[in-house]
This record gives sequence, C-alpha cells and structure tokens, in this order.
Amino acid sequence: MAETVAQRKTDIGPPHYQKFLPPIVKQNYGQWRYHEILRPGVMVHVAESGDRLYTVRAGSPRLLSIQTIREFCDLADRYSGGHLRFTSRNNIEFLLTDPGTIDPLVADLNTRGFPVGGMANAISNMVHTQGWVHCHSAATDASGIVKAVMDELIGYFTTMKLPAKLRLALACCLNMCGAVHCSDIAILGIHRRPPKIDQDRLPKVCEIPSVVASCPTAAVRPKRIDGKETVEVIEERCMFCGNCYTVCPAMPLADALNDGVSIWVGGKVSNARTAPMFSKLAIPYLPNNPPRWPEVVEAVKHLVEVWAADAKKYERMGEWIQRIGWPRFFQKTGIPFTKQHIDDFRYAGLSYQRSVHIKS
Amino acid sequence: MAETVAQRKTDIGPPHYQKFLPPIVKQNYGQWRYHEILRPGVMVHVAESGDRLYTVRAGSPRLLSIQTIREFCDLADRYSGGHLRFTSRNNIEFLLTDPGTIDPLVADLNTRGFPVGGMANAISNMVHTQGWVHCHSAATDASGIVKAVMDELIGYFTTMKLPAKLRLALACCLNMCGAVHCSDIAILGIHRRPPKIDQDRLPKVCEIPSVVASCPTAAVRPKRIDGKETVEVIEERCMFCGNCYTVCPAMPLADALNDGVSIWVGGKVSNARTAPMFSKLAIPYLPNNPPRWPEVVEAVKHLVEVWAADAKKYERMGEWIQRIGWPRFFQKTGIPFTKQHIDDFRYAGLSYQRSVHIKS
Amino acid sequence: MGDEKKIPKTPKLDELDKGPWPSFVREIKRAAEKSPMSRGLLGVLERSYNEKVGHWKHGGIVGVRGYGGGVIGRYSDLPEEFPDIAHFHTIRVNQPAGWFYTSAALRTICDLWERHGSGLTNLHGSTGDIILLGTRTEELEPIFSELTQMGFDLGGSGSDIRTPSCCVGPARCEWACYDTLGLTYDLTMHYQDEIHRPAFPYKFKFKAAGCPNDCVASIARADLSIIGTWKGPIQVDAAAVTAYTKDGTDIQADVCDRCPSKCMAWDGKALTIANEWCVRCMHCINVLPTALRPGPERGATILVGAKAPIIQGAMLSSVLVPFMKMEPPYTALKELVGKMLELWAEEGKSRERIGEFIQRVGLGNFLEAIGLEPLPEMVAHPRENPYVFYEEYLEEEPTEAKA
Amino acid sequence: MGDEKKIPKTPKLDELDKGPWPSFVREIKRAAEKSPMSRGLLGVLERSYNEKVGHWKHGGIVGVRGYGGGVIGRYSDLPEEFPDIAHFHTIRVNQPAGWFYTSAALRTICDLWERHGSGLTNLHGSTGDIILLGTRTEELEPIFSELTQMGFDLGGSGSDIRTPSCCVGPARCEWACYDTLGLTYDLTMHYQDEIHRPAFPYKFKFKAAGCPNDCVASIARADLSIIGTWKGPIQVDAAAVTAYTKDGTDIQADVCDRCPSKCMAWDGKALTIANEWCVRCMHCINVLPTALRPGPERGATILVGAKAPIIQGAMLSSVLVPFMKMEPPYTALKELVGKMLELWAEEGKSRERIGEFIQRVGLGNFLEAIGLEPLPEMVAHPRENPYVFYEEYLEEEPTEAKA
Ligand code: SRM
Ligand code: SRM
Ligand code: SRM
Ligand code: SRM
Ligand code: SF4
Ligand code: SF4
Ligand code: SF4
Ligand code: SF4
Ligand code: SF4
Ligand code: SF4
Ligand code: SF4
Ligand code: SF4
Repeated sequence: MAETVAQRKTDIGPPHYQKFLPPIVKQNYGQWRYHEILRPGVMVHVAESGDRLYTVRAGSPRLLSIQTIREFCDLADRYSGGHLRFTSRNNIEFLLTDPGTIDPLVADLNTRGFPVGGMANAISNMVHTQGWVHCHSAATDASGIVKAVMDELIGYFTTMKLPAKLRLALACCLNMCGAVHCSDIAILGIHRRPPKIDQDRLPKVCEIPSVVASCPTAAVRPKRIDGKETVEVIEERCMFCGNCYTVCPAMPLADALNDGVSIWVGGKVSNARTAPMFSKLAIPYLPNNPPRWPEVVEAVKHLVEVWAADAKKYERMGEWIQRIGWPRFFQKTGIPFTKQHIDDFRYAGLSYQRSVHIKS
Repeated sequence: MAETVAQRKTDIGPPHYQKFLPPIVKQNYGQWRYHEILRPGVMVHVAESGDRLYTVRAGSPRLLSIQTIREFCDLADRYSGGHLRFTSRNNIEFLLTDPGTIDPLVADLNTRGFPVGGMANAISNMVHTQGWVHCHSAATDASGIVKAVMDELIGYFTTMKLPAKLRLALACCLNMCGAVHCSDIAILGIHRRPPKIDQDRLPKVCEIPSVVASCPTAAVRPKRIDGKETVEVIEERCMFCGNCYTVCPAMPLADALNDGVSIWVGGKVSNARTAPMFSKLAIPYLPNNPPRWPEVVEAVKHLVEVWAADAKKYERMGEWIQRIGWPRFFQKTGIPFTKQHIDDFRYAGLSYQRSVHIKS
Repeated sequence: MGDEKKIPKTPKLDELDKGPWPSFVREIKRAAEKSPMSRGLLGVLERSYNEKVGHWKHGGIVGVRGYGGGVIGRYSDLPEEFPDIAHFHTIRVNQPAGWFYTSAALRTICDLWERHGSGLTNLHGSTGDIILLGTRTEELEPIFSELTQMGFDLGGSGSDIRTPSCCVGPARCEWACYDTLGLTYDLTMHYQDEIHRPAFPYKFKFKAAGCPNDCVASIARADLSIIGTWKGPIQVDAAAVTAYTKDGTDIQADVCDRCPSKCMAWDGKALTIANEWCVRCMHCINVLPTALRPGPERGATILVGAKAPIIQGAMLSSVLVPFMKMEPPYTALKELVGKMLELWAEEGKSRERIGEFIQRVGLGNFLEAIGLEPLPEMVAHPRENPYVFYEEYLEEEPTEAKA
Repeated sequence: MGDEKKIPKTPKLDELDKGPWPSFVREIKRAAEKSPMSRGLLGVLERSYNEKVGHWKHGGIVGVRGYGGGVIGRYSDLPEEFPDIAHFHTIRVNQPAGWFYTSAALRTICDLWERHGSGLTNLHGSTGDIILLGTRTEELEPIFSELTQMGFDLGGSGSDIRTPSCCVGPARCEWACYDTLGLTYDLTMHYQDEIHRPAFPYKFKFKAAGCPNDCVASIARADLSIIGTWKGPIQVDAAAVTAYTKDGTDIQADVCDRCPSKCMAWDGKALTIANEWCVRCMHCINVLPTALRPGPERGATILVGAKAPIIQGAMLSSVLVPFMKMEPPYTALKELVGKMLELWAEEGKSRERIGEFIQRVGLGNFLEAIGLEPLPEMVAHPRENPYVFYEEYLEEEPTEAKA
C-alpha cells in the first residue's frame, strides 16, 4: 500500500499549454498585429512578423464520442500539423498555416457533418449543460433542445448576416451552469411544482437546519411528522428553485407534467459599447415536448428573426431592446406580457418604471 | 353639547382656489401660450388671448411672522390687485398685469430685504424642514443652515448664470421631510450614536414588538431587565436611522457630540432629459457648528462652484456626474472617498461597478 | 429695560439676523414683539444653538374634536424654564390648490394666528399645508371653529390621506396637460373623511404635476403621483424655431443632442421629430417654449409609491397607468385609487406605505388584486431572476389543476 | 440480430439523429458501438424522452484517494433495468490553458476513455474541464493513475477552487492585454492543493480574459474575473482608418456614434479620440482591428463575485482593482486572492459564494479586512440610502472615543 502511494502522482496540474501550441503560435505569441474574418468560420491572424495563421472553426455537439474526437485528430494531422483547439463555446478550431488547406479542410468538415461558421455576426454554438444525459437536477434535456434549435438556426451559423453576434445558451435547471443569465437568448429548464418530500428518507439523509436555510423564500419549515423530525413545504411560497433539493435528495422537484422551459433575452457579457447585462424573462413557460421541442424552437427562431429584422448594425439583442423599449419588444414579438414578467424578488423595486419616460 | 356639534363645521375642505385667482388667470386659465424669463426673478406668460401676466418671484425664509405676511399683503395690494401666491419651493410670487409695476415692486422687495430671483438656471429657495425650531427628531437645525448657506449663495439666486437649475434641500433627520433624497445638493441631519434607552420609561410608554419591528437592521432586541420587559440595542448593528425613536419616545438619539450633517449630490426630480435620480452620498459627516455651520456652507459652496465651472449647459449636477463619472467627481471636488460611501444596505450589490467601463 | 426682559438675549441667533438672505431669526423676533410664545422660542432656540440639541419632546396626541389629524402636538422638555412654550403645537391648514391667495384671505389667517398662536407660520409645509407654528392645547378648538368660519379646514397628519398639492398648472403654465388645481381640489373634497380621520396603515399623499417637469416633485414624495403627459406629435411652430437660432440657440447641441431618445434632427433649417420615439421628457419644449408645445391629446401618467427612506430606503413612484384622461369628475382615477386604498387598508401592515406594501406582496399580485392588467410600461425591464411563482400545478391527471 | 440486441431501439432519439447540426445522438450511438455503458445511456435517455423526466439519482460521494474533488458521482434510479449504467460517474480533467491540444495528446485521452469509461466526453464543460462522461466507481483509481502518467490531472468540484480557464489571449489574439494562458497555468499550479481538496465555504472560480470583450464570460461566471485592459491612448494607424472608409465602413455611425462615452470625432478624414474619456470598451477597436489597438501600457482589471442565481439572484463580478500589472510571478494578485480566500474561508457561511459573502458583510468592511483602500472606481455610484454605520462615537469627554 505504501508503495502504491509513493508511485501515485498527485497535484501535477494540467500539461503546460506550451506543449500544445502550434509552432507559429509559439513564435508569434503575444505578437499578433490584427485579424480579418475571411468568410464564415474562417479568419486569419497576422503577426508583427508577417506570419499568417488561418483558423477554421466548426460546430460541435460538445457531447463527443472518442470516435469523433479521433476523427478530429485525423483532420488535424492532415491539415494543421496535428494542432487543434476548442473555443469557450465548445466549437473546434483548426489552426492552419497554409491557406491552400482551407478549402479542402472546410469541404472535409462539411462532408463529415460539421458545419463551418460561428464567427463574427453569427450565431455561434450554444453553451449548454447536462440535462437528462447526466444530471439529477434537470427540468429538461440540454443536448436535445440544443440540437433541435441549432438544426433550425444553422443558417445563421454558416453565414454572417446578423446585425451583431447572437449568443444562445441553455441550462437545464436554475443552477444555471454556464453564462445563461447573460445571454442574448437563453433557454432555461424550470420546475413548476414544489418538491415532493420523501418523508421516510428525509430524516435519514438530510440535515434539517441546512434544508430550512437553503430556501430563499422560507418555504421550507421544520416539522415533526409521526415522531420524526422532518420538514414541510409551504407550497404558496415555493418558486421551484430546487435549492432544497440540492442540499437534500429527499426533496425531488422533477415532474413530467409541470417541468418545462422559460426563455430569456437581452443579456450580454462583453463590455463592448454597453456594460454587461443580465438576460430578462421573455417567455415564462413552454412545455417539454421531446424529441424536438417545437414550441421552443419556434419561439427562439421568432425572437432571432424579429431582432435580426429590426436591430441596427452592432446592436446586440439587449441593446436593441434598450433602444426600442420593452413595450415594443413585446408588441413586435407578439409575446404576451404577464404577471410572471414582473419581478417580485429581492431587487424588484428597482425594476419598476420609475419615470414617465415611456416608450410605447 | 349637541348644539355645539351642530354649529361646528367640519370637513369643509380648503377654500376653492378659484376664489383666489387673479382675474387675468381666471380669464386665461389653461390658455397660456408661452412664457419668457425677462430677467432674474421676473417672467411673463403670454396667453392665447394676447394677455400678458408678469410674475415677480422673491425669496422667503418660509418661517414667516404674521407681520411679514401682512407686509406681503400690503405689497400685493399695492402692485398686484391683492393677488399673490407661493411656489412649491416656498418662494413668494406677485402676479402683475402692468409691466410698469415690475420695477417698483422689485425695488420695494429689495428694500425690505427680499431678494428677487430663483428663476431659470439659478439656485432657488432651499426646501427645508423644522429642525430645532419645532421637531423632536432633529439632528441639526434647519432654518439656521439654510440661512447660512443662502447668505453665501444668494448671488446664484439673483442671477441666472448657472449651467442649469440647482435644487438645494435640507432635512434635519433621516425621515427626510421634503424631496431631499432627489436634490442636486442635499444637506441631511444625521445622528451617529445609538439610542440611549430610558429603561424606566420604556416599558411604560412603548410597545415592545413594534419597537423591535421598527429597526431596519434588527439591532433592537427584546430583553428582560430587572424583571421588566424592555429592549436592548446591539450597538454595532445600529445605523442611527431613528425609526425606533419614532415609535418609542424612550429611545432618543439626539446627541450633541455626535450629531451633524451629511451632504448628498446628484438627485433630480424632473423627467427632463434624464429620468429622476436619487441623490448620492458625497460627504458622510460634517459637524454641527452653529450659528453659521461654516464647514457645511463651505462644502456646499465648493460643490456648486466645481459643478458650475465644469458642467455643460443643461447639465444638472447628477447629469454632470453621470458624464464625468464618480472617480472624477471625487477628484475634482477633492472629497475623500471612504468606506461610508459604499452602500451596504438592501440594494448594495447593484451599486457596485459591474463592468470594466471605468472613468478615472 | 422692559424690552430686554421680554426679548431674551440671543447672541448666537443674532449672527443669523445678519446677511443678505431673509432671516428666520428676524421673523421670530418680529413675532416675539407680540407673542410671549415666540419670545420663548427665541430662548429655547438660542439654548439649542449653544448645546447643539433640540429641546422638544416626542409627539403627544392632541387634536380637535372628531378629527384625528391636522395637529402636531409638541411639548418642551424644559417647561419650567420656558413656560410660554411648554406647549408648542402645530396646526396644519389645508392650502388652497396652487397656493394662490388674496391678501384679504391671508390677513384673516394672520389675525386668527395673532389671537390664538405664536404669530409664526410656515408658508408652506413640505406637504403643502399652511403651517401655523405653535399654540396651546386649549386654543385648538377655538382656532378650529374660527378657521372653518373663515372657510379653511385642517390638513392631514398621522395615518390619513395628507393634504394633496399641485403645481401651478393651467393657472399660469402653458404646459399643463390637465387641470392640476381642479383635480387637487376635487380629490381633497372627495377624501375629506380620509384626510381628517386616520384609518390607514400609514400616511398617503397625492401630488399633481401638470407635465413631466414635475414642479411639485410628485415622483419623489407622493404615494400617488399624477404627472401630466400627452399623446401624439409635439406641436411645432417652425418659424419660431428659426427665430431661436437667431437668438443664438444651438438647436443641434442644446436640443437634439440632449434629447434622451435622440429622436430629433436639425438640418440647419428645419427641426424634425420622430415622435414615435419621443419619451415626452419635456426637454426640447423647455428649451424652445415659444416654438414647441406638447401634443394635443392630453392626460396624465399615474404612478404609485414614492416615499422617504424609512424603512426600506427611499422610493420613487412607478408607473401604474401609462396614460389616463384627466377630466372631471375623474371617475377612473377615483375608482382606481379606491381599490388601492381598500386593499392596502385591509392588508397593509402598520406603518407600511403603499409603495412598501406593493413591494412586499409583489407588483404582479397587487395589480391582480386591484384588477389592472400587467403592462410592460410598468417596468423598466422584466425580471432578471428565475424565481417565478405559479399558483397552481398539474396533478397526475393532466387536465386537472390544483388550486 | 446481434446489433439490435446491443443497441436499444430509440425512435424518439432517432428524430434527433436527423437534421444538419451535428447530433449528440449520433455520438452516443457511435460510443455505443463499443461501450455497453453508452448503450445503457441510449436506453435510459429514450425513456426520459418518453416520460419527460431524468433518471439520475441525487449526488453520491465518490472520488480518488487523497482528492476531494474532480469526480461527480452519478447513479441511475433504474439500476435493475439498466445495469450497465447503474454507475455513471463523471471525471473532470483539468484542461490545458486555452484549450490547445495536439492530436497525440487527445488520442491518449480517447484511449484511456475507451479502456475505462463510456467513450463519451464533453469538450468541454462549462467551467472549462475536459469532461469524461460516465464510468464506474472501481474504475476511478485506475483512470487517475493512468491520467497522471499521461501528464493530466483532475479538475475541481465541490467546495474547492475550480479549474481556472481563459480566453485564447496572446496565443492568437492581437488584443490580449496580458498573458491569459500564462496566468491561468500559474494559478492552476499555485492552487493545486485548493483545487483538489475542498476546504472553502463553497466553490471558487477564476476566469482570465485578455481584454474587455471577455471571450470567456468571466464577468458573468467567475468568482474572480481578471479582464485585460490598458492605460493611455488607443494606438491609431491613421492610414488604416482611411482604408476602412474605402471599404464602406461608416466611421461616424459605426464607430463614433456607438462609442459609449462619445469621445471619438470623425471629420471625414481623421479620427480623433479624447482618450481621457475612453472607458476602454473595445468597440472601436473591434470595428477597426487593423487601424486601432489598445494603449501600450497593459494590465488587467480585477473583479470579484460573479455567480449563478442560487440563492440571492445572479451576480456579475464587480471591480476590486481598477488596474493591475499582470506579470509573472503575479505576486500582487496572489497576495490579494490569498487574503480574500483566507477571510472568506474563515467567515463565509456554508454554501455562501464570495460575492454573497461580500454583500452580507458589506464591500466596505470586506475591503478593510483585506487591506484595500476604498476607491470610487469600485462603485457605479455612492450609496443612496442614509444608513451609514460608524463603529465608534464620542462620549461625554469630547476627546475620547468608544470602541
Ligand atoms: C475563440 C474565442 C475565444 C476562445 O478562447 O475560445 C473568441 C475569439 C474571438 N473573439 Fe470573442 N471569442 C470567443 C468567445 C466570446 C465570448 C464568450 C461567449 O460567447 O460565451 C464573448 C462574450 C459574448 C457576450 O458578450 O455575450 C465574446 C465577445 C467578443 C466580442 C464582443 C462582441 C460584442 O460586440 O458584444 C468581440 C469583438 C467583435 O467580435 O467585434 C470578440 C472578438 C473575438 C476575436 C475577433 C478576437 C480576435 O481578434 O481574435 C476572435 C474571433 C471572433 C469571432 O469568433 O467572431 N469577441 N467572444 C471564443 C469563440 C467562441 C465561439 O466558439 O463562438
Ligand atoms: C413656480 C413653480 C411651480 C409651482 O407650482 O410653484 C415652477 C414653475 C416653473 N417651472 Fe418648475 N417650477 C417650480 C418647481 C419645480 C420643481 C420642484 C422643486 O424644485 O422642488 C422642479 C423639479 C426639480 C428637479 O428636477 O429636481 C421643477 C422643474 C422644472 C423644469 C425642469 C428643469 C430641468 O431641466 O431638470 C423646468 C423646465 C425649465 O426650467 O427649463 C421647469 C419650468 C418651469 C416654468 C418655466 C414653467 C412655466 O412655463 O411656467 C416655470 C418657471 C420656471 C422657473 O422658475 O425657472 N420647472 N420646477 C415652482 C417654483 C419653485 C421655486 O420657487 O423655485
Ligand atoms: C412639517 C413637515 C416638515 C416641514 O417643515 O415642512 C414635516 C414634519 C414632520 N414629519 Fe414629515 N413633515 C413634512 C413633510 C414630509 C415630507 C414631504 C412631503 O410630504 O412632500 C416627507 C417625505 C415624503 C414622504 O411622505 O415619504 C416626510 C416624511 C416623514 C417621515 C418618513 C415617512 C416614510 O415613510 O419614510 C416621517 C416619519 C413618520 O412618519 O413617522 C415624518 C414625520 C414627521 C414628524 C411628524 C415627526 C415625527 O416623527 O412624528 C414631523 C413633525 C415636525 C414638527 O414638529 O412639526 N415625515 N414628511 C412637513 C409637513 C408639512 C405639511 O403638512 O405641509
Ligand atoms: C458539468 C457542468 C455543466 C456542463 O455540462 O458543462 C456542471 C454540472 C453541475 N453543476 Fe454546475 N456545472 C458546470 C459549470 C457551472 C457553471 C459555469 C462555469 O463554471 O463557468 C456555473 C455558473 C457559474 C457559477 O459558478 O455560479 C455552475 C453553477 C452551478 C450551481 C449554482 C452555484 C451558485 O452559486 O449559484 C450549482 C449548484 C450547487 O453548487 O450546488 C451547480 C451544480 C452542478 C452539479 C454538480 C449538480 C449538483 O447540484 O450537484 C452538476 C453536475 C451535473 C452532472 O451530473 O454532471 N452548478 N456550474 C459544468 C462543469 C464542467 C466543468 O467542470 O468544466
Ligand atoms: S443546469 Fe442544473 S440540471 Fe443542468 S447540469 Fe447544471 S445543475 Fe444539472
Ligand atoms: S424549491 Fe426552492 S423555493 Fe421551493 S421549497 Fe425548495 S428551496 Fe424553497
Ligand atoms: S426631517 Fe426629521 S427632524 Fe426634520 S422635521 Fe422631518 S421628522 Fe422632524
Ligand atoms: S436608530 Fe435605527 S438602526 Fe439604530 S436601533 Fe434604532 S431603528 Fe435600529
Ligand atoms: S409641472 Fe409642468 S405644468 Fe406644472 S408648473 Fe411645472 S412645467 Fe408647468
Ligand atoms: S420631449 Fe424629450 S424625448 Fe421628446 S423629442 Fe423632446 S427632448 Fe426628445
Ligand atoms: S477576450 Fe479579448 S484578448 Fe481574449 S480572445 Fe477575446 S478579444 Fe482576444
Ligand atoms: S474603446 Fe470604447 S470607449 Fe474607448 S474610444 Fe473606443 S468605443 Fe469609445
């Protein structure tokens, strides 16, 4: 046993990134002069030295089999000296030095079903999460909706015809793994039924004070049932955040009849022009309708189209709405404005219209 | 007794305003066409009918003796057919139809010590409250500071040389009687010592649960002392708002050594250009230094001057700061930025700088 | 000398009798010529100036028979030393709308106050009342009966509807989009009982401004703010615009560039307004008063909830009705206010202003309870957090919903 | 047929094998050719698609010896029906900074995952890790020892420092204001212990973006966001600006009018920038990449506190240090982070992110505790409420202060 421990390496950290940089990158590291987007999914970075690095970007489902990764490796070996990278939105990038290899690579990728694009004023890959594939918390599937939506919007991935970048994201529950809360359009899985308490299990597996403390709206209260210390949920106070479930497995929220998704708009992360913004609620609820979630796909597509037709150049979704105002956003998209849209949480008061500057 | 009740009139409401309107106003009610500011404190309103109504506005201390009111009445009788009005900032206005009476009236007012002005891009009268003259809650005097400040700033009342209107206000405690929280410059009386509890009196005159509930920071807790139900104050939690004192006379906060004033800037009420804004903390504390509060006068004057020198036309204090940014506001005014300036109450998180758009 | 005995020595206050701005000390001294109470005030105030604390006791419930509001009780904490101001109650008298007076009316008030009070006043209090500053408990009934004989009545105090007030509006302002004085008088009369007999969780204030300039600061300090506005295009007198350029007005810089929605264009000759983007801020009209006027279809935006900081921080009013016609008898407004007051009276907590109440129950629930449709105009933006309540959910039978 | 027995029938999922966007279903099916676990996944996922609920049990603590993080335990709630995925744990592998790979390195990972796991991955997880999706408890130790032999190590999970990540930065971007990859690698190595052994109140994430475009969304999802910026004037190549106008770029509309501080002027020939007003938003540089470049003095803004909504609503990071030089060994940054972590570790409540902690104790107190001077750059505006704490007050003797 002592032997194994001695042999076992720990805390070595990841490989040093320099091992993986293509030679042209190593040589021009920090010495890039400018870039140009050559066409959808293809750009060149020109170094102070005059070196030119061509990037070809392709969409990926993120959930990849080792077979497909090996396929990417083959492509990298063939076209980019074995070098490739992934982007912060899970696209795959091939780093070429010979412009002559661009066309063959693009053709090769397309043949294999990997669209080239996602650059400049386009829709890029959709940041997303685990869903029914891996997570216990999910109110919807992740990969399935992403596939259905991207099938519909792929034309905006492979072109650059939008007024600005449009960032889509999906999270399968309110934990919001990913920058869903700051996306141009976000799809968010929501529960809509209070946790169903497993009263037999709860006293055994959960710490009552933590469960009670976990609830943002104080809907969870300690209660003695049949002589056992457990909790109850005041249902009117529950807004289905799932935080009690995160700390207590005996309080699942998933519910086929009530789970679904909500749609959020107008967030952004970059500091370009306007400060970063949170996404705001656009559509409170759409049903889970696998395998293709037609209502969700339709809603997202509609939002993209209304924005694309009306926004000015460089106006991200949120900037466009800032200009036209929320009343017109709802008019133009035809989305009904409901009670659910009005904030009633912590900062609600600041979200009210506190001037007579009304754009309607 | 029944007789008296019968004779006694109740619920008659105020006199109908029409009784008090000058004939020219009655005739042109709702039919004004435009106005022109003729000179400081004097304007004309022209009606569709062609009628011209001249208004002469004079500063008033608001706290008026009946002798002075009678003096105003005399002036009204002499110059404006017995008609006069007061403004929402407590100035007095004479309503003239004969332009020939303007000069004599102005001269008359000046002789009697009532400055004419407060119009257009000027400092108008200072909205204020009771202070040591009448209120139990005061952390400072009201009329005294107003007098000292206006003595210094009167040159901005009788001219129109500022970039925009500048609205001053003073409130003698955090109850903020008046629109102090939305003023270009506000002076606010503050306590800085937790309430001193009169433990003998408290159980007799106060309702413990209301007192406990009154505290925004839960600094007040019920406590049993010498067998009596009373309260204690967790001093570290107290921020001296005085709300406990409002509901419980046995918890006075006034304290000669610690009371004083704070200065707030950048609020506005009008919807002109920008939406209404709250004032923000500029100077956390200046001492009570009667009779002339030189530190306060100096601070206010300095703020006016820095703004006046740097703001563009039509830029109210808050709009100017929005343009230059808070770091430069503190640089230009030389006011030190301290821990006290950083919000730590309810909406604190939203007051942090949540982008890299830094103006410094 | 007799004089010296009567008027106390006030070296500190005397400093404030100097200087160019009209002095409140001079006013107190003037009143002190006739009133022992005002002489007492000089003494106690000088003492406060020396000690840096006030000398008034907390509250004290006094009033006139049958009324719950209108008088602020005030007692000295030094009654032995200053017996003349042992009592120093304030009377709040409901002002005539727009603060217009005749000298005759004002004189009757002065006379009354010479007979029964300190001879000191505030014209006016921050809420808008005529403040009669300082009298004794036993004077209250006589004051009240004389006052009502003169045609005046008390204003509000405590948990009642407070004296509504308004900007000068159509009486002297070309921008008034509705009759602020008419509405204020009408509301004041309509709510006489509620003004005089506190029956709410806390105070409730109305303020009426004729246009978005809000010259009565209603958005900052009225539970119900009624701010005039218009629909349709701003009325432009092209010739008058040109005249301004001759006066040196820089239309581009002073008007177009400052327009918050950047909906104005100036080509050096003509001013064009893309009215569909105008947010009716008033700026361009303010700068070019002879050339521009609000559009012809007038009304008001109704906003709710402003207040001072205690307890949850200051609030500005927020939009409840984007546009409402404002014509007597103001039925739609009264019905709306009636529903709001009823709900708040029933469900508001003690000392909870309506703005705080709305935030506690949620604006969405509040709207539902008073029967208003939610509108995007009511919010600066929809919610950013995903904490959405649903009152019902589906049970196993997909068609049946749980209450 | 054998095939039919092995790969379950998935009519619902098959719908998602169609269409132009690359399909995750195809990926699972590909993996299922070799892995029974992936075949199991197809089965259970099809069931989820029919039933509209997931079939995974809550949590489960599994891991490798000596580490507290890096593995997400996952068990099926239908183990009898789908025995192959009774266990379905995830391994989080710390990615190389910037997500650059050689095909050789990637192949070693694929080989490992063929031997020990489902053959399914995420490239990458939202935090930035290589996600190896689905294995059994008994495989964890073998995987770990092979992984470290290959030079890889686990990433974070639970209440530890999470895998830092960064934008491509100087490796391929002309705008990088510091070495994002260098910093990320350095921090990752510096915090090996804290990444592998959870010892904090909750998770803590670092993200490094080379410029204000923030291509790694650090301001939205990192407890510590390091965003490149510069001092001094934007570098302008006047000829290149002119070249753009020939390409049809409308400098006035596309650049000047969109500048948030309106500090750019274009007279049809030359572009002038009033740099003292520039807020370094990047827009003009983004639009004119061959003509404009960030100023020559480079560094980063350090921001703190972003997170997802649970519990108090989502937060964006806010400014802690307006400008910090970013050069190895990054001592100033590490010292600052060290103080923050120490304070939060000591005084943070369980499951309280540092952003929530700061809001609870107050940013002012937080700064004091970590020894940073308060700066106006840290706030969008000073406080609007008058609720100011003072830790001490004067007692009767004016010179003496109470603690
Ligand atoms: C490769 C990548 C960094 C990485 O390390 O992986 C990257 C690379 C570039 N970004 Fe980015 N950005 C990348 C994610 C982001 C993100 C993060 C995200 O989407 O989650 C953002 C913030 C998005 C937001 O605000 O919500 C981002 C906001 C920008 C912007 C600002 C856009 C705006 O106007 O708001 C620019 C400037 C521009 O495009 O003009 C920019 C520009 C660029 C440039 C032109 C920088 C350069 O000179 O190389 C690169 C190519 C642009 C392109 O793809 O159109 N990049 N960029 C990421 C590609 C993601 C993808 O596969 O699509
Ligand atoms: C008389 C009065 C109304 C009343 O019923 O008593 C009044 C009267 C006028 N106001 Fe006002 N305003 C009056 C208080 C206010 C207030 C309330 C306050 O100060 O507490 C405001 C909001 C202030 C704020 O935003 O904090 C106010 C914001 C304005 C504005 C917008 C100014 C801005 O640019 O923000 C205008 C337009 C302008 O002056 O160009 C305006 C314009 C006017 C005009 C020109 C309207 C008109 O056509 O008659 C009047 C004369 C202007 C002047 O005095 O310069 N009035 N005005 C008030 C005089 C108070 C005084 O004695 O000084
Ligand atoms: C007289 C007056 C100040 C003045 O000198 O003008 C005044 C005086 C008092 N106000 Fe006020 N308030 C006065 C207008 C205001 C205003 C302004 C307004 O109405 O436009 C406000 C801010 C707006 C608002 O309503 O929020 C105001 C916000 C308060 C508050 C805080 C209320 C809140 O919800 O935050 C209190 C505390 C309370 O109600 O217990 C308060 C309480 C008081 C009390 C009754 C003191 C108390 O705690 O019981 C003061 C009596 C002083 C005295 O001895 O005479 N006063 N008070 C104003 C009334 C005169 C009038 O009737 O015309
Ligand atoms: C795998 C991953 C999603 C993905 O598909 O990419 C993920 C998956 C989980 N996240 Fe996450 N989070 C992942 C990135 C994020 C991010 C994005 C980021 O890191 O940039 C966020 C938002 C930013 C943030 O940290 O706030 C995020 C915010 C959360 C939260 C909410 C934390 C909060 O303070 O609000 C939870 C709940 C919790 O911690 O209990 C959570 C919890 C979880 C758990 C562990 C579920 C749970 O309640 O225990 C999920 C395990 C799923 C599974 O079965 O595999 N995850 N999680 C991401 C990690 C992959 C990686 O290591 O690279
Ligand atoms: S968003 Fe929720 S359901 Fe989805 S992976 Fe994260 S924790 Fe799991
Ligand atoms: S789901 Fe959220 S709101 Fe509902 S009981 Fe659980 S913690 Fe409370
Ligand atoms: S601000 Fe405070 S002290 Fe001044 S009058 Fe109002 S309640 Fe009294
Ligand atoms: S003064 Fe305010 S904070 Fe202090 S104990 Fe009283 S109510 Fe609480
Ligand atoms: S609010 Fe408008 S209508 Fe009323 S006085 Fe002011 S400018 Fe005139
Ligand atoms: S009223 Fe205001 S928003 Fe409308 S056009 Fe004039 S300046 Fe612009
Ligand atoms: S954040 Fe800036 S430096 Fe990093 S990749 Fe994006 S544009 Fe380049
Ligand atoms: S970086 Fe942004 S703020 Fe600075 S000059 Fe360019 S556009 Fe303007």
